[in-house]
Amino acid sequence: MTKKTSTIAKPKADATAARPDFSRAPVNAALTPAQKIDLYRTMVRIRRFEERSLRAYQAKKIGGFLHLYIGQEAVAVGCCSLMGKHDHVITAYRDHGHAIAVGMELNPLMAELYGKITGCSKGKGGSMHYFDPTRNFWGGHGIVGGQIPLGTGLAYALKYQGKKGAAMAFMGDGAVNQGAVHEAYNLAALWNLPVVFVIENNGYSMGTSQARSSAGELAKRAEGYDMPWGQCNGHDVYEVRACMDKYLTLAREESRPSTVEIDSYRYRGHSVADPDNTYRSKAEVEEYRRTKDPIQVFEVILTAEGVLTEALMEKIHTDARAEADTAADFAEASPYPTVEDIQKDVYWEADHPTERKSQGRLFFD
Amino acid sequence: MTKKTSTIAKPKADATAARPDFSRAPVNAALTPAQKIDLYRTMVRIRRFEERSLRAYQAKKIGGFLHLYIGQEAVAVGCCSLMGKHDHVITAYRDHGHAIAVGMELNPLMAELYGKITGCSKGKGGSMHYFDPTRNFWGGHGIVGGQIPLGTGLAYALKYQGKKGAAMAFMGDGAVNQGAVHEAYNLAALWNLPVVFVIENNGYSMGTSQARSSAGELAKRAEGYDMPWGQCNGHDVYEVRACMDKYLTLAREESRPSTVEIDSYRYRGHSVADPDNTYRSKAEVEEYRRTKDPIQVFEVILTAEGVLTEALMEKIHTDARAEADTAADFAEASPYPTVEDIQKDVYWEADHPTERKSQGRLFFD
Amino acid sequence: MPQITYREAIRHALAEELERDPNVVVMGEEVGQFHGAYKVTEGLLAKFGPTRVVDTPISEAGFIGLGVGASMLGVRPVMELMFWSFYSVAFDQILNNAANVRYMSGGQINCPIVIRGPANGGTNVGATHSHTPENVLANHPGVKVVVPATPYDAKGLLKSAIRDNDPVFFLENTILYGDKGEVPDGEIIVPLGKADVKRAGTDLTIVTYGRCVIHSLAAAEHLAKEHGVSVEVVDLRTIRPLDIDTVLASVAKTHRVLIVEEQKPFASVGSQLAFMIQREAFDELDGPIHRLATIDAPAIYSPPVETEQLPNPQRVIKAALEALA
Amino acid sequence: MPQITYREAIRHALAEELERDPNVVVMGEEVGQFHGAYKVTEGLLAKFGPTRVVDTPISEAGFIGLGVGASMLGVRPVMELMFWSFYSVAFDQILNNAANVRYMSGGQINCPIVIRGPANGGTNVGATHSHTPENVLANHPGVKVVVPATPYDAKGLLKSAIRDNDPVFFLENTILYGDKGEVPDGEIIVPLGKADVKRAGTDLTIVTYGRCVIHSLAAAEHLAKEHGVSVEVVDLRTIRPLDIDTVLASVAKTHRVLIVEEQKPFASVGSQLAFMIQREAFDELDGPIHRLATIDAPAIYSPPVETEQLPNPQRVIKAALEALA
Ligand SMILES: Cc1ncc(C[n+]2csc(CCOP(=O)(O)OP(=O)(O)O)c2C)c(N)n1
Ligand SMILES: Cc1ncc(C[n+]2csc(CCOP(=O)(O)OP(=O)(O)O)c2C)c(N)n1
Ligand SMILES: [Mg+2]
Ligand SMILES: [Mg+2]
Repeated sequence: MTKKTSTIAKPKADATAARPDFSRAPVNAALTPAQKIDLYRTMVRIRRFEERSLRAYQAKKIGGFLHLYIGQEAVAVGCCSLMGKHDHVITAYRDHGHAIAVGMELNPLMAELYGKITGCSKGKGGSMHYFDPTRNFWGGHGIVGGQIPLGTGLAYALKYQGKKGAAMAFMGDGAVNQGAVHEAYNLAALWNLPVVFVIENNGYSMGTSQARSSAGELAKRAEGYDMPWGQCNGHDVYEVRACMDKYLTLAREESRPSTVEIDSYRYRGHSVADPDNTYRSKAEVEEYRRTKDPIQVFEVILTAEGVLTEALMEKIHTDARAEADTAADFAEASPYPTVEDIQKDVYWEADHPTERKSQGRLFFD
Repeated sequence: MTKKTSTIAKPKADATAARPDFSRAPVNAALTPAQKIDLYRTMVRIRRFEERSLRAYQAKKIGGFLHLYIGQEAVAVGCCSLMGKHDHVITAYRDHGHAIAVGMELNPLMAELYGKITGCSKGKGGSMHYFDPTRNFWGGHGIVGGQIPLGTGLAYALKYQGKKGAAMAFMGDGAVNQGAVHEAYNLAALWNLPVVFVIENNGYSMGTSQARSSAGELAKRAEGYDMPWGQCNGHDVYEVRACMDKYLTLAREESRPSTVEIDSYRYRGHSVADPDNTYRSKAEVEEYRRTKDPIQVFEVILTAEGVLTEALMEKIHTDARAEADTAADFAEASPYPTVEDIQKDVYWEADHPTERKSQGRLFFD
Repeated sequence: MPQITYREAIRHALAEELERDPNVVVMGEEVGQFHGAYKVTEGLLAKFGPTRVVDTPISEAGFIGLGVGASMLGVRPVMELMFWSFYSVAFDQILNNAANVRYMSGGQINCPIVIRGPANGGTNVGATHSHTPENVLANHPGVKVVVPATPYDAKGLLKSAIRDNDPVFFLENTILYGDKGEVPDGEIIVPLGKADVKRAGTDLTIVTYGRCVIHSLAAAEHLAKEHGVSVEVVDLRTIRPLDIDTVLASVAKTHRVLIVEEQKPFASVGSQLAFMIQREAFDELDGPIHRLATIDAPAIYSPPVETEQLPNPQRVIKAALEALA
Repeated sequence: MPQITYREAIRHALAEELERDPNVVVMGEEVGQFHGAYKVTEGLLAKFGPTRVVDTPISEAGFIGLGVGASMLGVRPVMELMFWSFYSVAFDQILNNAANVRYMSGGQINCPIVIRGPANGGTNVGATHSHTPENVLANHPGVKVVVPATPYDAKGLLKSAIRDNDPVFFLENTILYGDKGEVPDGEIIVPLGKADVKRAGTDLTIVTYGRCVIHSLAAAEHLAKEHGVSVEVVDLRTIRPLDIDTVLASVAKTHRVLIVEEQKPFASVGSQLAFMIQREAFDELDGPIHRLATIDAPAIYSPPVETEQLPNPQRVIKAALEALA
């Protein structure tokens, strides 16, 4: 009953075609060499963290799902590097990249995967549910599309409180088909909320290619709500920044929402459990790795700019590996929550017994 | 926080502007005088039925909600008059017009409002839940937008069973903001299902004008799913038929879905309980009644065509009034369901005890 | 003391809390310009303006999710569901996001949201509009569930709900909106989780809440007069947290229990009460715990028949006599 | 007899019913080309083609509603929810449309739909992915709810479910998918609504279903060996319709009851069972009905801790000894 047969996705932007020089975009031209290296380092740290977590998963240190972001690093790093004090982020379950990009430390992130009390969510959330409100990072959400109304609410709160900031609400290409996303689009457009809906289009929702899941072009659906929209290449962190800067500014300055679709690709299966052999070819993955890898692409750029040397690159990778290993050691050494901890963090009131105002039983058995 | 202030809706198509002559559209040109009179009569019967039901409501013969269709008759009649054997209809709670337009008789419709066992849903559904599968009419649904996936499923079944028909799934202008509607759009477009999504745009969802509820143009959202769409004036039954014929044919012949927005207006409050004095002016209502009333508009056309005479008009109205009165008498005289009936029609199995295959208790107390 | 309606009591609570705390926002379909589908919010838009009283499109998942998100940043949204039945389209936002976000974040996030609206049958609006989801809601740890029966309780409990830092689901009743009761002017607070013995008695404990409190009181009156039976009526007021101690104290006195609830029977609030009472007061019981619930079927439309589908004073009397037999 | 897994048992039921009835369509996210998120539907696309085995977008409300609509015209959709937890975004389609359309139409419409998928905790997928909604589903008259524990039951019950003319919700368990059991080749039918005494005993009745049957059998074994206690394990298999008679017969024999369920406690299936047992067999009870449920909190991620949050053999043993005390 499907009209479109599965086709092999090709890297979407032709790498050889003439492209604008995004290094000249004001938001990139203004970067100091140190800041550029920081962007690079963050991407590398994400990748090394995830590679290390994959090994831990294979060693059965981690339970549940592990959705790796490897291949998509330029998206989270590009977007989150633009964050100011009043900018906020929310995303789906593929959240390690965003967590690191907003500045969370690797120790609590790894410990969370191990289910330890030292984890960023005290071992209660796991891989899909990283949170750090102190860094304006509101998760990590497991129900596809369910975070999008929440992100719209962050923008609502900013506007309500008169703060000049923006919310970025990330979702995958498959998530656009959830009804809640569309309800949020309409609310954001109708009420002029400062939110950027970011579609990280990695071509697949689990084993379903975009063509098999979605009619029409994804970002273009925004037009139906009179919402500005854009698309960009998510393999080049400069391009991501240049594009997102425009829409974030629109949100911050004019309180207008927008939808931005960022082309990307994941190298690993949907989650670690995905044997990844039914819906795309190894050749397709290899082609992306070879021509579009965001870390390599940025390496080439920074080397040409004279900002990155072979030695520095080496060091950054070595440090990142070491940092990930340290995180794994930290996680390993940390204690698990206890059975008593199960019923903590459920109710604010139960956690603040001296301030409790209600009476009666909160828990049942 | 709303960006748009409430404005008074104006009749949307300028009545004096030059319009195509829809009587010449093939689907109208082919009508016999008797068929034209039938269209007219059905509109009149809807109106008289509803006026009668309103009096019954005021006399406290009817409970719950009563959402009147008065003013919108040309939409249901125009659309449903195009139905062939394999065409199906589903709609929301404002369903009296569609029920009469598909050919349901007034007695069981009125009895349903009275909550009698002789009602079209045995007194179990009420005004919002008229059903007649024998006439391809699948309700009458109370949850805004909830019927739209069902209508898409009717189209799915047609395609699956290889039948050349189409489903019409009606909704209001407020319903387009429900997530389920958008999920259904995508499914219909992705799988090429023979469904026409019909937005009956009467300008308001309860007390909320279109401008206060929806960003962008309603039917145009279809574009985001690569779905054809159209708009038409719903005050002229010829225009409704001409427009819908095109999209129904697209569905039947090419199995392509579409969205059609039909401008219309309701003269009464949202439901009988709505005092109708907070969100629009009496003048606005009067302007519509004066210039756009679908029954009057068609009277003028049919009189000019020489099909309708003053005497025939009189007779049609008199007959319709009498028919509605008879229906009210029938309803009045009919018995209520019994307390035992409460637990009938819940399970197919409970209603067919000799064919029951499961065991154990189906009901609890 | 002034007599005001249940509707006014809720309105006053909203107005006072809007006044008290600039973070409070009232939001929902038709709450502003239309004055509320059931006129609960009448006058609030005029008084507080469109920033504090916000009309929404028909997008329950969207605007409730938006409220949850805004609450994480300190806004305190009080959302109206025109009918609680419409939780069906916002279930994920309510029972995954609002209920779980504190937990999944290891306690880093609060979600001080109130969702309120009517949840009842009896007005002939049919199967899809007559859900009473207090059991389904209270099944989810992380949430609080309130079902007031009187104007006083409605006002006092709603004020507590709005000041609460956890998500509170507040279930009203369209049939009670017009009921009057004594409510003092100004600040009254009824803490969540405190049951109220609405009538003292010695022969039978009726445990109930919401509109069934009214039915039970009427039945108790009749039972006293006509049957010489002394019935104690315990109004739970809050379903979660649950004041089971007040229930158990009553059972220890009467030794006979009837639960009356406007719920579909399977896995209802009454089921839970029955489990707890027999578990914690087995030796106090002189007979099985009885229950009167909605007759188990989708809500029928037919007006006179729906009255019989629901608990009503006659059905309560009959059930009470059975429980005493 | 051949030993096959629970996963294969379900797959065989699907394949046989696809073969038998051309109206049967298997539909859901990743059921086709990906072979199912849990590989339940592996091979079905190749065998039956894309008209019978249909991959959907991530639009649970949309495609389940579509299935309900198609079922009204005689298609018999067997929909996979990748997790039953995702019913949260399709609640309205499932529990208003599927559950009520027959009733609201006065019995004119049938809705022969099956919705199946896993509903369990224990695999560390967190609060939003670990719902066990059998209580919430079974609360709604009009639906049937099945929770099989063994490969044999899974196959026999699923075939009954697909042939049933009412909406049937079929709740599987990812942890059981790999469990093997004896299942004869070809046609086997287990009627809905028939409980199964999985182990006979005289001292204590454990009423349970789903994976907790496995835990309870392990506990019963241990209790027999180490404590000389004879436990009867009643597997409900179907939650609605409910075979309460088999439960009551067991209670009449043992006079002591422990309910074991992977449910959040408030208003659970166990609550309902407790109400019914004490109501209908009060005089048979030598002590209160005990219950062991999931520890009342959203599902924790931490793997070793989640094991303790759920019922497990050790917890069952402890609870059984308490119930016998
Ligand atoms: C409502 C809901 N349905 C289904 C799932 C299962 N699921 C988890 S991720 C996923 C694919 C999502 O794809 P996409 O949005 O493209 O994000 P990506 O994984 O590519 O980052 C699915 C189907 C879910 N978590 N929630
Ligand atoms: C999910 C849901 N939310 C809210 C309602 C209450 N409600 C009933 S009709 C209505 C307005 C719908 O307006 P529209 O779609 O334009 O249809 P119209 O009434 O104009 O025909 C509302 C808000 C409902 N029935 N279902
Ligand atoms: Mg994707
Ligand atoms: Mg409208």
